[in-house]
Amino acid sequence: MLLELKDVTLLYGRIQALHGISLTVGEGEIVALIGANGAGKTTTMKAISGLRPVAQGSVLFDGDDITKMRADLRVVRGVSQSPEGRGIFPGMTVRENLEMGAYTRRNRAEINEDMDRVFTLFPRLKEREKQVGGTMSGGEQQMLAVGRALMSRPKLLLLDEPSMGLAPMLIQQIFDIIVEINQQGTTVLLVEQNAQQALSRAHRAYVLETGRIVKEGTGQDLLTDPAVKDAYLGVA
Amino acid sequence: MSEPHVESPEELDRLNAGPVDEAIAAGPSSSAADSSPSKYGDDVLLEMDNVTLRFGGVVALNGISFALRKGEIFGLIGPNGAGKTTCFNAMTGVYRPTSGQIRFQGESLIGKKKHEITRGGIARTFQNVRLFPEMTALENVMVGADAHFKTSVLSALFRLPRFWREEREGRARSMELLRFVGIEHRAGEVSRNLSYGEQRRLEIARALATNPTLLCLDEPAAGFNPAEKEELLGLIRKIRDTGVTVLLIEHDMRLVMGVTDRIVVLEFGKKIAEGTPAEVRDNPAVIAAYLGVPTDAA
Amino acid sequence: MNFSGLIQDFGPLTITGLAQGAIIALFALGYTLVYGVLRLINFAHSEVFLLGTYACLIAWGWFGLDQNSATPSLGSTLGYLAIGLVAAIVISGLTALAVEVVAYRPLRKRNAPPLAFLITAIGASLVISEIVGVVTHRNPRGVPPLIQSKTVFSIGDTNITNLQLLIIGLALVMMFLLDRFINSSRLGRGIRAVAQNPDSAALMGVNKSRVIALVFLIGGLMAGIAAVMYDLKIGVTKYDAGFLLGIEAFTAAVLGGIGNLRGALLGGLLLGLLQNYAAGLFGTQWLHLASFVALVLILLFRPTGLLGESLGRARA
Amino acid sequence: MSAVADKPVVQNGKKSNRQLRGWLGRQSTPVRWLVIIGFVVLAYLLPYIGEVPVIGPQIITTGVDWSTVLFEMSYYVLLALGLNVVVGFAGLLDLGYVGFFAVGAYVTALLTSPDSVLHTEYGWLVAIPVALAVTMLAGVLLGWPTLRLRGDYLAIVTLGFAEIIRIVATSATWARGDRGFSSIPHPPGKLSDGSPIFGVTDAIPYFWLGLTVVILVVLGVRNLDRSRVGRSWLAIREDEEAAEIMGVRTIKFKLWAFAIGAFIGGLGGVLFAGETGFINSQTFILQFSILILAGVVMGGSGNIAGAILGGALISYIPNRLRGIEDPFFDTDLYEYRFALFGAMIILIMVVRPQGLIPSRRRAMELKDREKEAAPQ
Amino acid sequence: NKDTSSDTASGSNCGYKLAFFGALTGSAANLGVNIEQGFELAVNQYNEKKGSTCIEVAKFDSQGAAEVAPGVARQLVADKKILGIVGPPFSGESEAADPIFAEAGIPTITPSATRTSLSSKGWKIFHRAVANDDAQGPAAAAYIKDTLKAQKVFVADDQSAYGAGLAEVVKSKLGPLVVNTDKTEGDGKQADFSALVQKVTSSGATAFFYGGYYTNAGLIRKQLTAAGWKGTLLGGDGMKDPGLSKASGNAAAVGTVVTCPCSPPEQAGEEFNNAYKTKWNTTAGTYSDVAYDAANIFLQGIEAGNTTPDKLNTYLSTVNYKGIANTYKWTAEGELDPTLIKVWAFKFDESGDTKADAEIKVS
Ligand SMILES: Nc1ncnc2c1ncn2[C@@H]1O[C@H](COP(=O)(O)OP(=O)(O)OP(=O)(O)O)[C@@H](O)[C@H]1O
Ligand SMILES: Nc1ncnc2c1ncn2[C@@H]1O[C@H](COP(=O)(O)OP(=O)(O)OP(=O)(O)O)[C@@H](O)[C@H]1O
Ligand SMILES: CC(C)C[C@H](N)C(=O)O
Ligand SMILES: [Mg+2]
Ligand SMILES: [Mg+2]
Repeated sequence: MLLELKDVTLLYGRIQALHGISLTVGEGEIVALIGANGAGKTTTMKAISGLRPVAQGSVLFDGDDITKMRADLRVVRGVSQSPEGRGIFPGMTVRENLEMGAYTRRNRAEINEDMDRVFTLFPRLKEREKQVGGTMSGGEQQMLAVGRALMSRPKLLLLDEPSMGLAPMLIQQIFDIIVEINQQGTTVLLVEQNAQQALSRAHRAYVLETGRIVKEGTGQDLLTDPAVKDAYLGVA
Repeated sequence: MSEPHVESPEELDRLNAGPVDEAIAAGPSSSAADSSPSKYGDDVLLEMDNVTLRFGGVVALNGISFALRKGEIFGLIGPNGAGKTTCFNAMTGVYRPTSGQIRFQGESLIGKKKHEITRGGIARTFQNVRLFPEMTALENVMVGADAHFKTSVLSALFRLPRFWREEREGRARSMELLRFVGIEHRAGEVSRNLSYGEQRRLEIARALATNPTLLCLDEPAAGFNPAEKEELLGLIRKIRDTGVTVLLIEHDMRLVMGVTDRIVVLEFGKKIAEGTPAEVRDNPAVIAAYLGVPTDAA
Repeated sequence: MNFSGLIQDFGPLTITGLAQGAIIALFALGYTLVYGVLRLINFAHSEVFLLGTYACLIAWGWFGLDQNSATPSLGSTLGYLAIGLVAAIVISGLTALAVEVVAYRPLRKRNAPPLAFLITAIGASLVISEIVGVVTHRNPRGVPPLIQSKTVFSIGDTNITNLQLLIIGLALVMMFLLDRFINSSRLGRGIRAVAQNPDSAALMGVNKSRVIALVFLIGGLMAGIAAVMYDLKIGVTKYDAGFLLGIEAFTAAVLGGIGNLRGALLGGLLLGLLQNYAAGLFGTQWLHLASFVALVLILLFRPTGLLGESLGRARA
Repeated sequence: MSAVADKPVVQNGKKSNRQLRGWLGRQSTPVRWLVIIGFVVLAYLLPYIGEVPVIGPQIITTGVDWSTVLFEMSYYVLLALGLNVVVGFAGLLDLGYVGFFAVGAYVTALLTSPDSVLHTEYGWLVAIPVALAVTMLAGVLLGWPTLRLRGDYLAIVTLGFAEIIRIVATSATWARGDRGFSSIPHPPGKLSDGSPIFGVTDAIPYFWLGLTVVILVVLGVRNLDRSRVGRSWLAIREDEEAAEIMGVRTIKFKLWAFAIGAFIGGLGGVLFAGETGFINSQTFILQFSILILAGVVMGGSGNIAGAILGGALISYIPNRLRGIEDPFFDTDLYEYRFALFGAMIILIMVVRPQGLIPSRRRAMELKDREKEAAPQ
Repeated sequence: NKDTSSDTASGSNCGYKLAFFGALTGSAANLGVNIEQGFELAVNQYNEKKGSTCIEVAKFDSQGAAEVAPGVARQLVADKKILGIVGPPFSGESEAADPIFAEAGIPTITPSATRTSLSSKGWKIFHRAVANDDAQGPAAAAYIKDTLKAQKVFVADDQSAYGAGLAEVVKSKLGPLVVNTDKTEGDGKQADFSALVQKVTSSGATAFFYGGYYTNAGLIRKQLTAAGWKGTLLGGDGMKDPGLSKASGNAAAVGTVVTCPCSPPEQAGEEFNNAYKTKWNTTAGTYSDVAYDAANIFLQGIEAGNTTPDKLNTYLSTVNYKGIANTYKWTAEGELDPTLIKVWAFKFDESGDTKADAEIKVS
């Protein structure tokens, strides 16, 4: 198992956001996490990337307990996140933002290679290489956030609603990209509201409700699960 | 220490601009055209008339013209970076157009203060949620409700009758709105602690509290799952049914197609199509620029 | 008003203003760096500087140099200068780190609101300067005549002395190096990332605590250099020396655009010039007034300072 | 998500504070009023606290007249209350608040003192309305150009304004600098035996006057806070642009905050001038502003009770240290007052970053934020 | 008449207190401390003579600050055992505190507050044991003209009540000799005087009179020297303290001239100087001797049975006392009898302290 959450509990002040989450992500998998607003998807991501402290339970990565590890060290270990709300660096140019994605890496040639790859994926970013991130449109920022996460060549890529705010054509594209990088060897944990798309691409998926995992299965299983269909896929 | 707000070079220029600049910015037709009747007819609520807005080299809006009719749900769609949010910002006084006119109920909005525009009847939500994080949900809505109250410093200081009346009214109305958007159970929670979806609803309630004639929603469904989007769709209809005109930016085509009466499509700051959902959906230019494969309504 | 006086002394006032401005600029860097990253006015930075002014005097004292000694030979002057700089840099740097650890880190651990930081900063500033005040009985301490001021060259009637040249030159060099470091190095980018979005920076693998400590340290180093230059220029230090110049340095930082390194330089030099011209024109008692009036006027037209913010967020 | 029961690990201070507030909140209105009136009566009796056996002598100051200290506390509290409106409510960081105090005092002096160039020599009462009007105007004048400035730019500009006022007071001939204005009249009123109520040797009447003004100001400020006005301030503090887009007249309310803050500061200045009878430019130094700010934040920014406590403490602590000999150097502990004080500030803020008596909102905010701090 | 409370175990007219009121801490504390020590020495000697603690010393630290003074003054007047006060030393604090002493009727003798207007406020309790600035200023001017024979003089002050007043008098007496003027901020509010130094240098002045206190003066002297100015710095009693040379360095301070309405310490006599040195382990400072005299005047009055503040005050109006520094006799306003006024000039030497230079004749 590349990633394993054991009974993770997380508090926001008086609010308990996670009530003992256990999940696993195997090497090479795409795992999707779906659930309603406020179910705790983002919170789970934060627990994995280390942005919020875990109250109880443990997070294992590559066999090591990283529950108490600082967020930046987890990046060094190979966990990279594209956060909800994008979290780009507003005062840095597009290129500098992407450079930040490669902060822990040294090999200049590889970095440049990846930079080119991101620019091919999102030509708009290439066009706006010198624009500061803060003035980009919502969707452009989203591209930037995903591109930046790719720049760290992670073992495990955490994507929190990567399709949010993207135009329909790009949504299609972004899911293709996810599959592609997964095939190139990156493990992906994906949070998506676009359950249809997510489940059809994911190997496995978990359904979260009010801080608890209520279902798990392969993507296809869940796609056809009537309860899931009802709650998350809308009447198609 | 406070969170910095938008401060583009353009905005700075605008702030520094004297009256002369303003006159130029408003274009040759400025004052005479201000109150001229719209070429779109009588039931027009808001009119964008050849609006251009530049950020340095980026032309975010390029001669945009369209009009909203009273009581409709109007969709604004287009690829990322097409200029949709910028349209909102121009209407609500956040940015000042480089040229062109924006009229609301026949009156020019150019150069008006943001709060004047709100009091005049335009309310909005933000693409990136911007609530007052340390205020409770109820208080957030009450700030919106305060927009059409008059309690002054003196009547608050001496607790004059107006104070009591308006305070009571505002509270009742705000609770009602929280119920309307479905988060009355979180009324006492500080808004920072709400989940993303709840925050988006709260933003809608707060905007509605200002008693708008026109409500502008910037991607309200972002971060909603299909079932929730369905609910939102109902909510938007309900809002329209109370007599509020709705302007909607949204990338979710099912939502847009399902709820809007008319749609304008932007690309690279230009209007590339306008019409009913059905017309727009089948417009090849729109398909090429935005929708991609028509069957895949994601 | 005394126009003829100003015109007559214009050259000398300019050069003294630049020298003073250079010191202010070096001092201002600490405010700008910390502010850029933490959005915090590090009130205690003035004491980081203050201890620097004492550190080099004490170090010289150990080597038998006090204010009643004679001016040493050129060789030993350079040696002393090096010793003084090292002492001041070390002490100022350590002080800055200590302030970070004692006054800010506990608050950061608790995610305290920004005003709380401002107040502990004020507290730390008070403690340090008052302890110095009590220990020195609030008496000034004189600086050895390390550099006998000599004219190196003249432009017209204006003589430029060795000391002035040293101060201005050193400030420019330090500024240049720092600017390069922040804008082109990897670590520098890390600093800017933390400034703009700490959470995202962590997600990129930036060690926030280390960046913050680094920022305090660099600010401290620059203040240390400024402190030695101050000692040499003013000739005396006192427990409240930091506070006085600190206000000016902070003003300079804001004037140039707080969070912007080049802004600090520009703000500092401008302030130094303005003050000297104002003193020439209106009288020395109005010199501070001039800087504040200029500040208000400039911010009126450029609300984020002359060069605007750069480390900080442009738009959130 | 669900609310978990509060774990009983709350620190003592917090707990008792909450309990007290909770307890008061649970009482019926008459009981609440009785308690409050009780406190007020006790406050008026403070000058005599020295007579209370055992504790009394611990509380009163030794090196300086206790009633004078009480009076000083009353105007410090006023200043804290006023600054709290600006900083705590509206979120406008003002580092030069003493400027308004100075304006209040100087206008009083200019109108009343025989040293003044105006030669009006009004009575103290007559000078008050003018002084307050001028101070409010000064508040608006300061506010106007700074409206567009964000947090810390505002801070330095306010600091600058206060310095400008101080420098003008020091250097402009009409302001008389260090020479100052003497023979400023005291508040009017005579006792039955013909001696003035407000004399020079007894400060108790001044304290009572100060306390009364404080109470009135508290009532007013509280009414503002719990109203549309207070809500608007809060919204401005949180996100100014969003507030404006929601229809809040940010300019108007920011100016009101400045004007009200200035008014209260001016009141403090008027009282101060009326008591000492002599003012000069030495009083209105920058450190004074910073001290008041420290008081507000230490007490609990945004909370009236906090501001009162903070304001009282910053004047009480140093005065209490007077007349206590330190065992080592044989000087008055007063000499160390700022060093001790600084250490205390750090301690208090580290232990209670939200202030001693935070507003409910701030207390909650902090508790939440605290738990969110990521591992470092 | 009613000498009820005066008889205590330790003899007649005992059990009272004399107070010192002035700066013991603060930026110009040295001057206050000098005075307090002179005062306390006198009381101690008196008590030794009596063989008991007959008169107690009460110290009140005003920090020399006008806003602190009233509270401390009220604390003082609340103590009904206090019969007389030596102080306040500074003019500014006198303005704030003397009204309170006046109302309480406690006599004061100030050994140093030289501001002229203090005697015109109608405070019956006010007594000044030295000449005021009206004497000191002309004396300084006379010294500049007659002794230094300077042709170009620069005058500046620190804008303090004392410094500005003094500089004003000097300026008017020097008339056309003044080539330029300036004003600085007060002590502790300014460190960089380069603009002032520049003005002094380019004015071509050979003498520079600074109205202010020793802290600023020391700084200015140092920066003047560093800039290569070779003229003479002059000042009043506020600069007469070794603190000046501590700031400027002894070498730079040499030759700096200060006037003082006080006599050279030698004139106070071996006995006083030795006693002072023994008791305080430092040499007597500016006005220590005057404070010593002031205390002795009070003590003599108490000895004579004037054991209420009122009586003591009446006693002062008739006193004619020959002390170690001067002879004291007061006019109705509390000024020293004009015939008794004297002003001396002092010069800083290599030791960093001042040496008497010459008495300046004041007409
Ligand atoms: N900073 C916070 N402080 C307090 N509570 C929070 C905070 N962030 C989230 N929560 C709460 O935690 C719960 C889970 O939130 P989370 O953001 O993980 O949900 P989510 O599944 O990502 O929802 P969404 O689809 O809306 O993004 C919600 O009830 C939310 O109100
Ligand atoms: N302040 C600014 N400075 C420079 N460019 C800007 C600024 N604001 C917006 N832009 C640019 O203007 C274009 C239009 O932006 P806008 O935010 O209106 O897009 P949008 O249609 O809302 O896109 P999205 O669907 O991604 O939110 C974008 O390319 C953006 O980068
Ligand atoms: C002690 C002295 C220097 C005081 C000075 N003469 C004054 O009047 O303030
Ligand atoms: Mg989420
Ligand atoms: Mg947008």
